Amino acid sequence: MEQEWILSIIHLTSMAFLVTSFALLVSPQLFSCIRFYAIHSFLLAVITLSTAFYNHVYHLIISAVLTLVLKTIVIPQIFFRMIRQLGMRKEVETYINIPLSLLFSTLLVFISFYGVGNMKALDLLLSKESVSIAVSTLFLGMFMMTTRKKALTQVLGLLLIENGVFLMGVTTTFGMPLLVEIGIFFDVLVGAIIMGVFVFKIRGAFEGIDVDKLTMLKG
Amino acid sequence: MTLVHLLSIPLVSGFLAVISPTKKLVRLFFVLGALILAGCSWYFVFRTNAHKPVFMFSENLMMDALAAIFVLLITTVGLLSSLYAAGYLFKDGDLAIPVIKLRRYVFFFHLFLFTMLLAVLSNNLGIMWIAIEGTTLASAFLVNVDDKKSSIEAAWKYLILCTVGIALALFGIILVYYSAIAGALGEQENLLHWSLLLKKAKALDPQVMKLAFIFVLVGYGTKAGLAPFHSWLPDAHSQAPSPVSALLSGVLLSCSVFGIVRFHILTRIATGSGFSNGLLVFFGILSVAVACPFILVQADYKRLLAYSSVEHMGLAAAGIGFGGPLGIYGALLHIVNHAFTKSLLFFCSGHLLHQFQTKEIKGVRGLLKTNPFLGGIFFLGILAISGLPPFSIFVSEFSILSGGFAAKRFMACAVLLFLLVLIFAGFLRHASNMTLGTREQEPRSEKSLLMDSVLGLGIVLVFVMGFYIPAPLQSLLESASRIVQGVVS
Amino acid sequence: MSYSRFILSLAQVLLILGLAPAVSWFIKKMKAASQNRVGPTLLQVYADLGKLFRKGMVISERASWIFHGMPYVLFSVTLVAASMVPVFFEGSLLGFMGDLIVFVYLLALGKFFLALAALDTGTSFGGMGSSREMTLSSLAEPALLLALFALAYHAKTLSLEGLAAHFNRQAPFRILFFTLPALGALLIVAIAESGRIPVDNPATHLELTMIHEAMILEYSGPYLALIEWSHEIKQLIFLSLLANVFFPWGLSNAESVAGLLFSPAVYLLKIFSLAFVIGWIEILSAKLRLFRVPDLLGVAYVLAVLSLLGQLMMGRWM
Amino acid sequence: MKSLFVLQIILYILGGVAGLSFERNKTRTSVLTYLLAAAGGGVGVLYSLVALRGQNLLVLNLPGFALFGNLRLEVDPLAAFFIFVISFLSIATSIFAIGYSREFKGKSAGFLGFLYNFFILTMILVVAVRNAFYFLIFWELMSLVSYFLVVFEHEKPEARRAGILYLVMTHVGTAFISIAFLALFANSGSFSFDDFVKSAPSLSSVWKNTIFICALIGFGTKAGMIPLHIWLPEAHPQAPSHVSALMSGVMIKTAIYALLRFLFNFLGSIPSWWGSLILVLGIASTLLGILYALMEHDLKRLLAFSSIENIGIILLGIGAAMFFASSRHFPFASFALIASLYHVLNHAVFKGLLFLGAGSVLSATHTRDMESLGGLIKNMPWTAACFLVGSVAISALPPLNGFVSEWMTFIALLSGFQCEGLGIRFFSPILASLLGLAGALAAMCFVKAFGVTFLGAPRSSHSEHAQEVSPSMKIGMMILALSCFFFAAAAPFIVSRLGKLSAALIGSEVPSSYFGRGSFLLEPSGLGQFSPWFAWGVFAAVLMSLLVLGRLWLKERAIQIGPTWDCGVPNLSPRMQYSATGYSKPLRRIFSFLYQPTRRVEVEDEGHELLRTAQRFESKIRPLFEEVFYRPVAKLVFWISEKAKQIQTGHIQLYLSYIFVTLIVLLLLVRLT
Repeated sequence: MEQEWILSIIHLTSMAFLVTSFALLVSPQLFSCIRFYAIHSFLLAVITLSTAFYNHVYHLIISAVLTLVLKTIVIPQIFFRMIRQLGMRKEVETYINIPLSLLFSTLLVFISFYGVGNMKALDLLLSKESVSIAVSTLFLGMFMMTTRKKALTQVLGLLLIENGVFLMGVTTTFGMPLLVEIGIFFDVLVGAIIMGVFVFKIRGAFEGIDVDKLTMLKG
Repeated sequence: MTLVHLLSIPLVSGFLAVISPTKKLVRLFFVLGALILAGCSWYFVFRTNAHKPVFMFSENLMMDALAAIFVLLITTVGLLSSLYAAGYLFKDGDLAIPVIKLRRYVFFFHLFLFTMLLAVLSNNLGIMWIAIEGTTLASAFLVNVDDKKSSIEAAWKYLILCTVGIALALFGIILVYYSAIAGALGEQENLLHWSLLLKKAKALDPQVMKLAFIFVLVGYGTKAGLAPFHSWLPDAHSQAPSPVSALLSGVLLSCSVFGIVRFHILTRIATGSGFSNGLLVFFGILSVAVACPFILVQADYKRLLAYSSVEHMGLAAAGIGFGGPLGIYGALLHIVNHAFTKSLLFFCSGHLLHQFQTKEIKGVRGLLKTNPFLGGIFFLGILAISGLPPFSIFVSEFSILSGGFAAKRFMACAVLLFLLVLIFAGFLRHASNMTLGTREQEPRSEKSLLMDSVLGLGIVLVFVMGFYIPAPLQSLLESASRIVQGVVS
Repeated sequence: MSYSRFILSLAQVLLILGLAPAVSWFIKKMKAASQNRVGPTLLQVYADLGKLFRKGMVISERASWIFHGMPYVLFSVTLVAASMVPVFFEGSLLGFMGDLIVFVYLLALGKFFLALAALDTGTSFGGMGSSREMTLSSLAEPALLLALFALAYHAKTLSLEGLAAHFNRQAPFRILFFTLPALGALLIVAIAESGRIPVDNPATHLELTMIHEAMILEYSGPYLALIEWSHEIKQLIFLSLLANVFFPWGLSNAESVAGLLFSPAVYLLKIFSLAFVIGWIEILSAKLRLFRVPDLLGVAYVLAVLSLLGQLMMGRWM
Repeated sequence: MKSLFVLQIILYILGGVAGLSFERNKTRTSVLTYLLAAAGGGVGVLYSLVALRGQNLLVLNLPGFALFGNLRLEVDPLAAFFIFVISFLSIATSIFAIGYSREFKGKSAGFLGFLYNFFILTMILVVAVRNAFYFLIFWELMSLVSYFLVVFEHEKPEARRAGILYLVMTHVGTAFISIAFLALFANSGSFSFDDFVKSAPSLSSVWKNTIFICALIGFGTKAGMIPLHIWLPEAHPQAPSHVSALMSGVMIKTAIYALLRFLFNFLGSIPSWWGSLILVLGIASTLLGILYALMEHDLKRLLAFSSIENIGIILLGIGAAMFFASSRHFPFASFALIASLYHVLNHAVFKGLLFLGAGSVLSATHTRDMESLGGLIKNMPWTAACFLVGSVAISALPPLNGFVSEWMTFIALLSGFQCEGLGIRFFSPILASLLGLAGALAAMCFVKAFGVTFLGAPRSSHSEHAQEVSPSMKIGMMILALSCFFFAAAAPFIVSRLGKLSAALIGSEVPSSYFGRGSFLLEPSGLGQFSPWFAWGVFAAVLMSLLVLGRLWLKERAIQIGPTWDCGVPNLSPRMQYSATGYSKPLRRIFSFLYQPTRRVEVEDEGHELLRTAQRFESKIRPLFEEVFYRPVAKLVFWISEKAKQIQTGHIQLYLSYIFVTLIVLLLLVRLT
């Protein structure tokens, strides 16, 4: 009985997950971007948790909690502080305008559904669409990275990808072995921190974190 | 002694270096750590005969012949480059680097070694992933030792691109894990164990494995510098200090190739088709092709070397893709040879940079007149890297090509040969411009016996490997190539 | 080789040596006649040779042993070559020694040293002469060879004796049909080789036009005599080659005595008629520009090709 | 036997080491190295002569890489012949080098000796090795060492340029060679030559043709076959002269050796068009080679171009042999093969001699430019005499060895008379006549070379004050000069020896009585015959007697030495002589369609054109192949590279999109398969 409940929750949240990543992609404000990311991660945590209860793999709870703590609280906070310290302009500069990027991203979502959806090997999954959602999140993250100018937004895109991968992990395989899970979290955290450090370095060296300036090395 | 000891050595020495107060001590731990590590690894590998795998930590760590080769590679090149760095970075006088930075440098250097060792020694694909990600994080700081604009830029690109790649690789790993679960191969805890997966590989779902391999190929391929994912490579390699560049292109790239190979083996057995072979050959040749123009027309000699790393990784990938005893043996041998030759050349580039104070090829003229020792070694090194006998790379390249012919991939081989000739032409042009002829300006040169001896050692190694491969290494290579061929002994 | 044959072939060589000046006298005489002059008497040419032989010499101080050696080399080469061609019977003194390739290359050896000696004294004339001579003769070479090869193809042999003998066996005029072009080719080459109008003017000493004369400008006395003589011999060799290959009639095979008495007469007849032809050409035509000569030689080559083609197309035994 | 073979190798190694180990720039060192090299050559001559007989071939089987089989060295008759040529020439050059290497005082003559020894060693090994993998190694080593020799005086920019061109071209060649070998490997499953031979019948015709083409291109490049020759005239002159002698004399012949192996051992039966193709290439190389040689006034470049011509002649022989073999006229085939092998030997001798001569001139006058030479015969009589012998030999004039092999080539071509088919019957005499043209042009070329360099009046103070070279150099040249006579006289013997060899290659026993009776060389079908003995016996007799007569006669004639006649213009200066450029003017004009010469005349005068103070004349010819093919290709490659480098713009977003797009494409690929 409650299994159906949980299942429908999963379906719902993963849909919301996809929508959020769209929102993240198109939101013009840096702050809102980060907030959306927080929401995104929160939804991920929810999915994780529900999956944990749905098929009784309780170590997933740990990773759910970790997700909640790290991705919805710590990392966004770091970013907020960074923005304040760097005192950078608030809005997102992109190469292609919002409608066009919407168009592209829908295309990407389609590709991902076409590409990995209805693969008969995935039949015994509880929510088949979650794979496609994961893949599309991945694509959207990469799309974000390729079209944004600021270093920070690129990091955001990276984290988006990370989330997509993580969703994949949770929904298809009910989470990796715990050891691996922890390791992955650790890496994500360290990665984020180091990138933060480098954002500061860039700020110092190039006055501004616009990645366009980083084109001295070519040929 | 066990794998754990092996892994702990760099951590310990790195830690010691951090806490040690004086420059001398830092240097001591730096070199000593690498020395002990190398010694132990050699001892360990050749005492425990690596033909049957060694396990640790409930099979999370494993060293089979394949891993053993890479262990040797990492530790040996690590030793060489630490020796070189001991002369190169620990200079006194006006160019002296503050000790804080040196500490940081040494720490990350050893951390880097550790992560790479972990990457090749881990049987658990997840841990391998973590380790490889770790290499990126550790080496990012090594790339940017001096906070110059260019080096920050290089480090940034390196970080971003490789992290993206790694994320994709993780996706692939999850897919593998999923198909393992779907195939109900056993209890979840060790479903990521490569050795287990290898045993049960037939049961893995081919469709999913294909998908997984693609993600892994793109992901680890980014790290391995296969075209078109190589873009970070020339920047990072040219900006890093020469010992680090040596380590990066000599070993790091190979480690990621190692990762790809592990998955390639599984995929080939699972799909029972040449799918992954085809992809490897394609991307291998693509890498050589992409590297070619950049080598033909190049203004910066460190970038020149970097691109040649792209080329050689491509060759190795192609060799793996060709398969068969010749191709795979050739590819593995090629990885070894390339590691030594390329690090030698990067050491030379360190000398050059120090003597001429420029990375411009135009800036270096008449080297043979000014400094016969360096000039001679550099010239020979260039000839070696472009695959001329009697140097080692010729042997491996030739056996890769013959592997290709044995696998009936004639067009691929013809294209490869054509590209190799072009690349050779480019290298010869640059080398002849740099070394031969008469000098214009008098370069600064203070002799450092340590660094020179490293160069000498390197060229001797490259030369000797050209016509004699030590028996133990030979047998190691053979059993490794058997593993890659999927002959489960 | 039987005794009598040996004697005969020796006689042939001597005949050629003796006859050579006479032939060029004959041509001189013709020209004189055409210009209403009384030319030299026959004795005159021999007398000139003798006079030159008896004279002293003036030799450039730049001259090296090449200069001194050349006349001997030239003459001996010409002599050996001369003793390879059959004259009035099918055999020759040294015909067995080698085939027509050897013959051609012997003459080339002489020319080689001639050209060297021309450079030896370091005059601008010498250089000019030797440059032109070598150019023209090297362009004449393929025509000469190909013409001979065309004949050889017919005769299935490369030896000069063999050629003469073969064509002597054939019924007259049937052969000519094929070999006429070759005859034309060889005639042109013969003119070029013996330095006659329209290729070169033996009479002139005007620097811009002379080739052969320019080379030997520095020579005097006995050396000059040797050179002139061997030049005449060479010319005669070519004539007798033409005579015996294209008009082999009356060439005796050294068995019948009657034939032996008869054939020298026929030989003389043939030679002088050929000399008449050459003289006639010389009278009628003007000297060509240097850079027109290659065209002439080209014509010769084409003629040779034609005769070869003719034989190939019509089969060897028609 | 075997011990001698090993001994030779050891001697060369010792020589090389000696060059490095002892004090670099002392004369003693170079004397030692070159003596060792000469000794090695001597040993080589000894055992190769025995091995040429074909009984008990010597085999050395050394362990090698596991995957590629053993390093097997074997001296069968073919190898023995080439080893003989290499060793024989190397004796002379080594002795020459003892004196010549004084040139390189202070330029580490010891190192030169080291390279020199290893150069010879690699050539020997290339010829002796019996495994594709090691063949390639030695082949590349040979190129590499010779490259170092070419750039030995690398302070000269042209030397560097020549070096790059040389090594790149040979590397291209090697690529093709490797394809050929790898294809053979794919067929036979092994790298050993014996297995190649065993599995030759199982080659499909497509593969056969591919391998043939690849081998032809690869080895043709090394041999300097037109149109792959461009490196040769650049590289050979740059090396020290005793090395250029080896390069032109024997190194390019190793390519001929390998070609013979491929054609007659590895590829089984031969289609007829191969022969025709090689004939065409051969005649092209012959004519163009000598025509370009004629335009040179740099002595060593001239010699290098004439090497191209001689390779052409050799190829003519091989082509004829292949053609006859394919049409199963085995006597003719082996006769043609004998001709070409014989020419290999002869060319090695006289080209070596000429390069040594050029080296002596260079060391005496320090210039290679003929325009500033002249009159050397007075000061350097020995060198002049030797150079003259070489010139006569290379112009294929009787009675020297050059003529013998050229005669055989003529005959071999003319044997086409006997074949069926209009084509060969028509073209064989045409080819022969063209060969004749080439011979005559060669004569002109070397009249120019010898005449301008040694005769007349010195054109510069260099040549005016030149001194005769040191005894060792003289000896080196004398050896070769004498052997020019010897190899002519020994023709019947050599031909019978080569007869066995060529019969073995072609794979049909032909009685040697086909090729020679007594002192006579015969064309198998009795088309022509020639006896070198008689030829130069008679010639020498006549000449001698004439000389004696002449001396006696001239005794009582008054001979006065006077100035050269100056046609009334006072003080005839050396600059009024014909220059090398002027000498070849008529040809330049006649063959202008080929040369496309350009001339520049600068006149300085005082107001009026009649009052000339100075006049500068410059005439260039257009290097056809370079400008029509090679330079455009090189330009294209670099243009493409420049364009291709656009992908690395430095924008990280772009880099990311590469990854991105590739991933998507691959995904779709999987989906669709």
